Amino acid sequence: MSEQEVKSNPVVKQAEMPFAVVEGKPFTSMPTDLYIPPDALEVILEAFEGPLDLLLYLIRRQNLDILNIPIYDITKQYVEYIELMHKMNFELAAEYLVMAAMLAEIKSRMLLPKTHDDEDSEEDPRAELIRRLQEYERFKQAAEDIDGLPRVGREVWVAHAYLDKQADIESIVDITVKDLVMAFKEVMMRADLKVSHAIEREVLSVRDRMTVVLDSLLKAKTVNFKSLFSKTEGKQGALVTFLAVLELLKAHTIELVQSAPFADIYLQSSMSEG
Amino acid sequence: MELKQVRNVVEAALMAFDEPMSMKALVGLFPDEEITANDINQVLNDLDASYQDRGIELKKLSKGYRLQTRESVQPWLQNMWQQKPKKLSRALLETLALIAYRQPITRGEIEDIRGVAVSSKIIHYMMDKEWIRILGYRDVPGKPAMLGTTKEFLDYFNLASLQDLPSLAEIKDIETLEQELQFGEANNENTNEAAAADSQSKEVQNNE
Amino acid sequence: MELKQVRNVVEAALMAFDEPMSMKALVGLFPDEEITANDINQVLNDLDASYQDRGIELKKLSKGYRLQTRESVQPWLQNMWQQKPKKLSRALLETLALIAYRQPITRGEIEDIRGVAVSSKIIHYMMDKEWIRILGYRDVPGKPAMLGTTKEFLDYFNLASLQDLPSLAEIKDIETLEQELQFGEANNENTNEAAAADSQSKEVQNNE
Repeated sequence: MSEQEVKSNPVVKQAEMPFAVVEGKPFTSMPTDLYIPPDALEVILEAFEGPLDLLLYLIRRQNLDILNIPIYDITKQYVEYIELMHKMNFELAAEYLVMAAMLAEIKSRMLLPKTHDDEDSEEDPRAELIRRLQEYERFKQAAEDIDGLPRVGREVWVAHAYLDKQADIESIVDITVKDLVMAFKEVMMRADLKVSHAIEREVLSVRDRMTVVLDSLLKAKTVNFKSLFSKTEGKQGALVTFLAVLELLKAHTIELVQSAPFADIYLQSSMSEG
Repeated sequence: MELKQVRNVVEAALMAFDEPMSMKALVGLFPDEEITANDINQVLNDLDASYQDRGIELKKLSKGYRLQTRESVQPWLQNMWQQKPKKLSRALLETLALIAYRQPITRGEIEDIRGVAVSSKIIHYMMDKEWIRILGYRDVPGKPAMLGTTKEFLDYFNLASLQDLPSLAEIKDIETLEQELQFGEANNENTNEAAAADSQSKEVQNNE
Repeated sequence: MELKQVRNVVEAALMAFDEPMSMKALVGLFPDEEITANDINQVLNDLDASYQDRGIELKKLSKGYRLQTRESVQPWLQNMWQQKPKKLSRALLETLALIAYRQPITRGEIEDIRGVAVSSKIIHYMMDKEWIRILGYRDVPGKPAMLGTTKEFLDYFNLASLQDLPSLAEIKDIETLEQELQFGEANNENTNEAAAADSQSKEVQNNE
């Protein structure tokens, strides 16, 4: 840790927190005051899983009970962290700023004198924060507990014996169209709604046609644009084919060539010469 | 068919198939013999007893029975692999813990509790590992997916059911909380008092 | 270290490791104890003797030692893959679904949507089955292959053309249906956090 411009904060009680660290950095504990070596800031922020985690750290570092947060000190410390990160031009996640605002609000509400009328209706402004901190802390603990469970491939291994003819098992698969559809539905839902807007019957038919067009290019180096269309399909079919060609062009998959003005247009694979 | 022979087949089957085997699958090994679930149970008990003193054990999981190595031999077995097993990040573990203890839960609810956005990468990773799945969609705007854990999750973490998860820390109820708050309010800048309160509450937590 | 303990470790290692284990690898399990190849040999002999009467055996191959099931139990083990067709993994299904609905699609695009890498094994498997094929290459850096489905794919799923795949609207219907089913389930499970696991494992037992 570098020694330059160490500033210590008198409010902070120093207490050891075990802290496992990172990337060959020699520190074995979190800084015990608010000074953070500039090059370690990123490492330290990454060590926190968000504002609640940072807040918990600040509270635990002083051996304080969550139920009795000294909101003035903690807010001050929290804001100092945030300011330090700002000064370093550190891109700070919005969540940290929201928490700073929330702390400031609690602090200001606690400064206001309480009237008797308020006493019944208004609960301690810290209550919500405390509830959230407690809730977060129990899952932080649960995460550690889960990490401590014996895991396959870490503490235990599945016992097996070699069995001949395993290929037979592989060859028997059992999937239906429904499995496929459900898999598609799930993967698209996960990929966010913004991606899934465009899958409708029409689009699928365009996709189908894109495959047909590419298929014809697998068989011949060039394909006459006109030959893609057939009268029997009608306008609808022609439109689908046209859209398919446009899509393929857009995706740099095919290119159109024309030997002279008004001559026939030919499709060829963008990769045919490469 | 003698039970000893049944035992040999069951043991070989447990080792031949990588997935845990259900009672149904084990009985199904003997379509032409009159072997009952009772017989299988007896055989499994015998096997379990015979492994008492060994480096392997029979484990009952949600999907069925699995033979696996004992934790006690892990220090030697880990010498077999070049690479250490991959560590799971805290973000992933916290998200997984919330899904395990709070299912069905939406991504938004996870974010509320953790106070930070949940990265899609983490969700995808756990989906890919088949530790979590979509249980359905909540009927609110945006139709958020409700997430839950799978049997693969239980298998991987060596659990027979979710009830075997370590119990969740108690949360202080709001009434106690408010009492303590009011009590402590006057002293809230006094760190000594706060520390005293803290050590008290730690005792309480230890007793829980 | 007692030889019995060495035996337990060696047995567990042979069961945990997929490949045959060489003498060197077996000795390497004990970097901190003075265990010689002689000790290992003795232990292997012991193990071999203990398997005489069982459904498994110790086999010495050119690369090393392997535990395997005996031919005498094969007839029963065969019953396993008749009763349980192997389910394709989620990763494979999703990849196949994306290729079907989004063809022509590159591997990179599949990875973007799924959020995880697509394993080459999966692609090869589907190529082997002739469900997918390379339709061409996109003219962008890296010249990625564009994947699409085949006629064999349509045959396998009994489809006349890709347009027979359910559209998004139809998927939505299925989804609503499933959602309703799952909602009821989820509500029951939700009464108690741990009850979810319980009913899960009960389901399994009922199915057995």
